[in-house]
Amino acid sequence: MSARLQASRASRPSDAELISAREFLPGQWLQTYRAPSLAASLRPGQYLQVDAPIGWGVPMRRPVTVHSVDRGRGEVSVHLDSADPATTWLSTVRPSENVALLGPLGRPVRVDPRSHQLLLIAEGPAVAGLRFIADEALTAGRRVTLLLGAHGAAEVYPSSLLPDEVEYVVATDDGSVGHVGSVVDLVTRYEAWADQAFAAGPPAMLATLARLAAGREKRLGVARLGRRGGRAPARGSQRARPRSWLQVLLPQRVGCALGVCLGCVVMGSDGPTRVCREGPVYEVDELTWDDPT
Amino acid sequence: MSARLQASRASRPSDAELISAREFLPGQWLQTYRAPSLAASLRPGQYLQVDAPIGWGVPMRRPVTVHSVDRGRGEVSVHLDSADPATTWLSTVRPSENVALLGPLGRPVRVDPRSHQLLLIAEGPAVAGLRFIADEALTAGRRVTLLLGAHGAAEVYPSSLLPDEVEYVVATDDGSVGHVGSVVDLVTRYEAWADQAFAAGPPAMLATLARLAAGREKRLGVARLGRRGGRAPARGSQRARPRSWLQVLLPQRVGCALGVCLGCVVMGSDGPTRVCREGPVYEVDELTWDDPT
Amino acid sequence: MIDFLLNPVMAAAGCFGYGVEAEGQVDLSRLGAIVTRGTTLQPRSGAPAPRMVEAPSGLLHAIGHQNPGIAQVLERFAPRWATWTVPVILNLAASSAEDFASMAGRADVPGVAALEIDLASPDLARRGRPISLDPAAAARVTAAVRQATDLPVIVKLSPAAGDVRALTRAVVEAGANALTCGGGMPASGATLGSSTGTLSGPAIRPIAIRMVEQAHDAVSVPIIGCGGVATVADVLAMLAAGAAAVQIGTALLADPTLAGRLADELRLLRPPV
Amino acid sequence: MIDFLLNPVMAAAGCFGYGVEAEGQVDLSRLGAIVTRGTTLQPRSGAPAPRMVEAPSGLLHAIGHQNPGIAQVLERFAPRWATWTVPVILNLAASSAEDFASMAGRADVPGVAALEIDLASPDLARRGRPISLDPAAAARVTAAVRQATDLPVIVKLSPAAGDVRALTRAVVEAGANALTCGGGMPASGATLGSSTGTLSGPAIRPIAIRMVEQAHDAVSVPIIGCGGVATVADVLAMLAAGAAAVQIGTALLADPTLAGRLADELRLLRPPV
Ligand SMILES: Cc1cc2nc3c(=O)[nH]c(=O)nc-3n(C[C@H](O)[C@H](O)[C@H](O)COP(=O)(O)OP(=O)(O)OC[C@H]3O[C@@H](n4cnc5c(N)ncnc54)[C@H](O)[C@@H]3O)c2cc1C
Ligand SMILES: Cc1cc2nc3c(=O)[nH]c(=O)nc-3n(C[C@H](O)[C@H](O)[C@H](O)COP(=O)(O)OP(=O)(O)OC[C@H]3O[C@@H](n4cnc5c(N)ncnc54)[C@H](O)[C@@H]3O)c2cc1C
Ligand SMILES: Cc1cc2nc3c(=O)[nH]c(=O)nc-3n(C[C@H](O)[C@H](O)[C@H](O)COP(=O)(O)O)c2cc1C
Ligand SMILES: Cc1cc2nc3c(=O)[nH]c(=O)nc-3n(C[C@H](O)[C@H](O)[C@H](O)COP(=O)(O)O)c2cc1C
Ligand code: FES
Ligand code: FES
Repeated sequence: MSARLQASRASRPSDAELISAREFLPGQWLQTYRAPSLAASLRPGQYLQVDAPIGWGVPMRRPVTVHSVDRGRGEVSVHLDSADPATTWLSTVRPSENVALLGPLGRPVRVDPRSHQLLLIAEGPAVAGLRFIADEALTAGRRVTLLLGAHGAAEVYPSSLLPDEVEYVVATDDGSVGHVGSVVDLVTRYEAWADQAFAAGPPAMLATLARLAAGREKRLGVARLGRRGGRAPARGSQRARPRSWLQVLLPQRVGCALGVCLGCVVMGSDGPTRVCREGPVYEVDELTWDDPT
Repeated sequence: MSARLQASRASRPSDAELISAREFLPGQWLQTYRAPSLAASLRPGQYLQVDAPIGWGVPMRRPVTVHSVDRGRGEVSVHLDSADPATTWLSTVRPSENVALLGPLGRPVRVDPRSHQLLLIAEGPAVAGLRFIADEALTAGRRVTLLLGAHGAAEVYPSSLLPDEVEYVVATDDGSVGHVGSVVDLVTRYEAWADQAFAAGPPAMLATLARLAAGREKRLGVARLGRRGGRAPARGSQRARPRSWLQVLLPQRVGCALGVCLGCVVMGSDGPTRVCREGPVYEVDELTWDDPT
Repeated sequence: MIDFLLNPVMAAAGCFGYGVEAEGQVDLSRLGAIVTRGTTLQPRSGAPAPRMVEAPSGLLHAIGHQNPGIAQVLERFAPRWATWTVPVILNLAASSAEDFASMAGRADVPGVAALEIDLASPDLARRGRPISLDPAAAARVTAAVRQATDLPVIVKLSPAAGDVRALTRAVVEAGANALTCGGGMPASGATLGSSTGTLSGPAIRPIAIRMVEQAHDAVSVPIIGCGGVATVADVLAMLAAGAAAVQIGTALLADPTLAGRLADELRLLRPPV
Repeated sequence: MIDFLLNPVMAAAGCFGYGVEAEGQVDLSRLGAIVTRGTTLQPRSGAPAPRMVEAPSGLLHAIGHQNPGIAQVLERFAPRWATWTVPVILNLAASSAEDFASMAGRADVPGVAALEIDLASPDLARRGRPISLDPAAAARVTAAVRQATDLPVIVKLSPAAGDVRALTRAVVEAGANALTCGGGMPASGATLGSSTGTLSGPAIRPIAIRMVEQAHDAVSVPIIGCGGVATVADVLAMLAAGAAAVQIGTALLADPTLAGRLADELRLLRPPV
């Protein structure tokens, strides 16, 4: 049985009890649920879905971003940032109430065992989806730098939510904190340092990073991991993923999350790919970036 | 300016704070709101509307039945009994949260100053809409008898929610409490005693009562109030209402509650009548009972 | 052609009565225009109850054109309309070109700014099929009305035709000065007192927007988008699809002040030049 | 004619893939039947993203018939279907009678219980107007498919035609054994990667129910109601309107086990005799 089928069979709704909720930035919420089996099985990059009750006018399930996982306590924190009805419904859940969380869904990020230095790159609220990667990497003894772009100080993910060990560098459009300008400007400073990079943000930002990554090998002379020998898998193939320098968390509307409706499909370099199953994490070369959404 | 226009101008949404909520029977809720201006202006038979937020898939406002009013404390209690999305939304409101209650809406019951003995007749959860009539009548020194029909003991409105002074007689279909059979059977025992009667329930039950009321004058020889002289207004006219023996609270779907959409209209003996404005309280003869809904 | 509008947001037919009902409660001067309830040649007492039931994100209704008839409407309400700054568009409903023309012939009185011809009505000449399903029938009615009046003629088409391009071309050639694209979708009357109902509200918005796109593609008269508009984002979506103005129907039932508020919000987003 | 159904609740086209995707997670034997994703003569890579966006109580989508083509489908999936108790109905999409007939001619293989012919596709012979808007075009396609196969032929019509009576008569005369009435409504693609989308889900349920009423009125073959069915009450409403069976589409995306559960609930309410 393929890894994909196994993953899908493991995806069952878990009854999760809300423990706490806080609005850490205007319109951005973290909710923490007690969900031991999810906490044990979720891996960074995977997502969950919730199903708003009938009557909310929401016929589809809603993808929910995992912020962090506390395996010891059996707790999962999710990030809510949009004002759509399903998210609004989820935000009306009160502590001690239960919600069915479906997951783990999708394929996780793949961190090469030889990678010691990880670069995380985010623009806007999507940063919440990188936090879990940082946690796992630190546990495994890796070094982590997080680059964040935001419009202004009011939208900057609070450093208090990050482990101390993460090097955190911020860029704002209005220059109210950190570097003035785009987070992409910061990336070139770290591209030599980083063994692998993981990015989350709007499609246009991911496309810019993809172009940047394509020039990296040339700029640095040779890819760091490629050097270490062995026959390299074909670029753009799924086997290449663990060896690629840049992986992206692709935002896309997800419907069935089961792989049947083809509503989440984007064009990949190998043909159409289902973000709900083959994604949401992609190695940059697996996607075509002319039409990034 | 007509009384009707005045009433409509007074109908503005009031910001009401939820104080408490309890499920007094399975699926039946009482919510108490702090709403001083509503408490001061509402009269028995009038109703309120709420507007569920966008995202609940409920494009219309929802009529809400007033259960009781505490003028001294400035509190209004409403009754929720159905499982539609708007009611479900209202039941998610928590104490100390605010809701916009639109009202008072519609025309109240009219109690003749000469009436000393009032008969209230209800079938099912609609009884909640009669409680306010009972309270006001007792305050004015009248005697009140409430006849209630229900399927079985589990659905009987608790006598603990009624003032002690109300004579409370129950009929159940399964005979689990009180009289076995329909509440309509009980009415003939009280029709001679009562100066006026007020009924709430499903359209079919109201139609049966209407037929019963039509035969009452003949059975009793003469109508009690008719005796006392003066030129009687034409039967079925609105002026006849305060003098009629039976008034009904007509259940009907209400849309705009402003009188513009004509969605709530039923056929009256004088032509179409808008339940949201001319109702929801009608003197039996104002309506045609062949097609009661 | 629709320069008489005060702004692009108006009240849709049937959802604001004859305007007079709301006069005390709603600031009418903030509306772009008011479209009246559907008015017929003879008085009508309307459809049996229940006339209205909610559907998912929509309203299913069958009102049956209850109205006092055109003579009464013009006598009782037009003088009042003539005193308002907000233009009033008289919505007419009939089942034959003759009845439409006969009403149109009398309606050019002070207080009536334009006519809206509702073609969703059943066509007596075609065994009750809605007039607006047939381009030729729709053109015949439009031409008859055009002949009978000098008032601007807005033709209201329903999205039921599936592809409205031929229809819009036919009515524009027949003399329509503007089109209202949207209206409700014919739907089951099983939960109503009538055999057929009309579905309106947010549920049909994506269908109505497509209709506006098709009409904009086919003809060059101004298009009024109608169907499920409830927020300023919906207004902008209609304008982006090619509408010159919008009508608000179902959403006004829940909040009769909404159209005025949306007009104000729109002004802030797109200041007049 | 549709006695091969195990029960009256089936999965609608496009919302359950080819059945095989869900095999491990859903008890397929509880379904009345599975209708496959729309399958075309040649492989198609489908429409650009975004393909799907929510609308009020509905789903707006443009998938563009992504599928591996009929040859691959029959080769890869039919042998698996042949091992199941649940009947599989192969949904076919094409833009000409010839393509439909060519696919139908090959499809009579073990594992395929019936064909469902989706007439919502654009008609190449009529400048891309959906085939199902024109009774003559729909009849032509139906007759061609009827000639090409001995399998039961279910013709799927969309409610876009406004009044589907003439259409249903035409396809039944041309040999359709059953009709699927519902499908989605054409709607704006402004928020999608395609110019036009299809609206499905509870929003269109009252429209789909009316379509079933009209078809039931016009023809006597079994009617499969489709559009917005999400609860057992919706199933009953479809049956009351004249449907012999129902299909569940959008609601399956949120819960792929729903069709099986509704079939069970229905059995409790209406025990088989
Ligand atoms: C794993 C994963 C997690 C995601 N988590 C989030 C998240 O936490 N917050 C977020 O905003 N986006 C999230 N997305 C992205 C999301 O699915 C959409 O791509 C995104 O919301 C579209 O953004 P937009 O600016 O185009 O919004 P618009 O397209 O303008 O949004 C339109 C509306 O679509 C509605 N909608 C319907 N279905 C969905 C759906 N499946 N997802 C999102 N919105 C939907 C919402 O009401 C939304 O307001 C996630 C995607 C994936 C794959
Ligand atoms: C003053 C007043 C107060 C009322 N209070 C209540 C009440 O507290 N509880 C109650 O059940 N009925 C109430 N009604 C009656 C209500 O408006 C409908 O007539 C009644 O719900 C229809 O019942 P039904 O059995 O036909 O339900 P159905 O017609 O089967 O209900 C169908 C669905 O319609 C929906 N619905 C949509 N709009 C409305 C609406 N305006 N009112 C009710 N349901 C709506 C609900 O989702 C409901 O589940 C009230 C009516 C008036 C005039
Ligand atoms: C209660 C009600 C009554 C209506 N009456 C009429 C009418 O008399 N004439 C008409 O042309 N349209 C009538 N309509 C249709 C609306 O004008 C509007 O075209 C339709 O409801 C779609 O817009 P909406 O989704 O904003 O409601 C009515 C709609 C409703 C809800
Ligand atoms: C994502 C998606 C894909 C669909 N693909 C097809 C298809 O390929 N062929 C077809 O005939 N119908 C297709 N449909 C239409 C459904 O089969 C169904 O007729 C329609 O969605 C209405 O039913 P519903 O409201 O239950 O979804 C699709 C619907 C959805 C939501
Ligand atoms: S969401 Fe249905 S295939 Fe991906
Ligand atoms: S609810 Fe609109 S007129 Fe009564």
